Amino acid sequence: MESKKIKKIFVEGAISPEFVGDSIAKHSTKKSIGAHSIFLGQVRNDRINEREVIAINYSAYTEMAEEKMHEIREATFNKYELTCMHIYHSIGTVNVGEISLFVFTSSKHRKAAIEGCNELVERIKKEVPIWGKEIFEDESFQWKTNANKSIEL
Amino acid sequence: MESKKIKKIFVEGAISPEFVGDSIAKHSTKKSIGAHSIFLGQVRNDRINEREVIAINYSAYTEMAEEKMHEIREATFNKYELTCMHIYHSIGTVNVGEISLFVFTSSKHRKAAIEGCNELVERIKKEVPIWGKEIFEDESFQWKTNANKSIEL
Amino acid sequence: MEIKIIAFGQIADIIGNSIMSINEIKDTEELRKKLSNAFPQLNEISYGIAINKKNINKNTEINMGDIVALLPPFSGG
Amino acid sequence: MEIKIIAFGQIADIIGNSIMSINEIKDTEELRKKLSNAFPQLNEISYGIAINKKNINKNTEINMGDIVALLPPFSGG
Repeated sequence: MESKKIKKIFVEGAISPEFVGDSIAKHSTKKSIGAHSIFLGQVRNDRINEREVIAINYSAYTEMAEEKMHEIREATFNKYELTCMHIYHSIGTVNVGEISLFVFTSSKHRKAAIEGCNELVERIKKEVPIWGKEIFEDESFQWKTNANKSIEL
Repeated sequence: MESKKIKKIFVEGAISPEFVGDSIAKHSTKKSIGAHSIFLGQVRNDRINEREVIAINYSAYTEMAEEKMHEIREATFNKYELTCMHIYHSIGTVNVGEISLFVFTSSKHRKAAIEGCNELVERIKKEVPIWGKEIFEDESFQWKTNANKSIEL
Repeated sequence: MEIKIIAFGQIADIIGNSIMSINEIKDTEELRKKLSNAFPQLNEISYGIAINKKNINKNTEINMGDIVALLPPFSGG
Repeated sequence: MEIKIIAFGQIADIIGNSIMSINEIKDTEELRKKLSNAFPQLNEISYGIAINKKNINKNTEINMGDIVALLPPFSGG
């Protein structure tokens, strides 16, 4: 159980695919694990009023986000039988096609990893004080809103 | 859409974490993707009657498995709005701590990727003719059964 | 008539090899009975049958040239 | 009494800097009113307030030394 210490979740810039691969590799020594579930958020080239998004700049209320994330981690460890849980979110600029969110759960049987991962993603998006500013090709920007998030789900 | 050609799903031996990382990296050019969902099955060191599993040897009815997998892929592409879908399963020996199943879906919004991935995992385990033989430390073995699968879920 | 039988998993262990030929079997029910007589251990296993890679859910005629597969419960993943 | 206000996202854009101090505010309702008068653009944004990193769901007293955060809708992930 890694649930007791407050873990850093923020990384500067994009999360690299190699980092994800390395994180997976570290679990080969944990031989009671039968299932891993991974969610990755990737920055999309949305078109908004004829302008194309080329990057998102993320900012956060870091101290509150880390406390909130700790609370979410604890609750998820208590609710699901998870062996491991790893969460990373970008701060700063992440270009289109790059990864900004990495949620990774592991468990003996698949149900816990899958459901735990899904719940973490939902709670992170809803409850953690992070903001994304969509940057357009002409250098104009707009703050992302949660408005179409509810439509997504 | 990659749904039209029959794709190979079997790889000899374990699926490496680097392979998973490389697969993720290939999606950075697909800029309409907003979410990736990944499931990995890892071989567990179960203890059965005092003997510890050290590896699983997978065999399959390859031709039927590939046809069935094609059918499952088509149905999943039709049911969910997926941009990409990649599925790999090991054949031969996979040691404890190594990965034997890799299911990877991508979509614009997260719901499709997450639900599509889950459904693929369930259908692969239930419908694709693959068999795992659990090898114990004393070189004895037993065929895995689905009996405790239903308890798992 | 000769049909080709392929067996997998624990059934291949019991039957001894993974490809065999059997003469004069009219349908899958008859095949199950003949196999059960020849290999009593099969009675302890609930297995499915596929003909030409398609799952069979009820008694089905077997024709010359068919490939009949004996499928113990799947355990991939 | 002086309280520390930190603003994020589009609210930081409107208020102009991300840390400011305000004198003599008794509770969060009064703070919302004062901010709304000073920055009419805020009326178009539904924002939450956290005091000392805890979300506030109803009108809450503000005490000296409190850190008050103005939180527009989250959009992480």
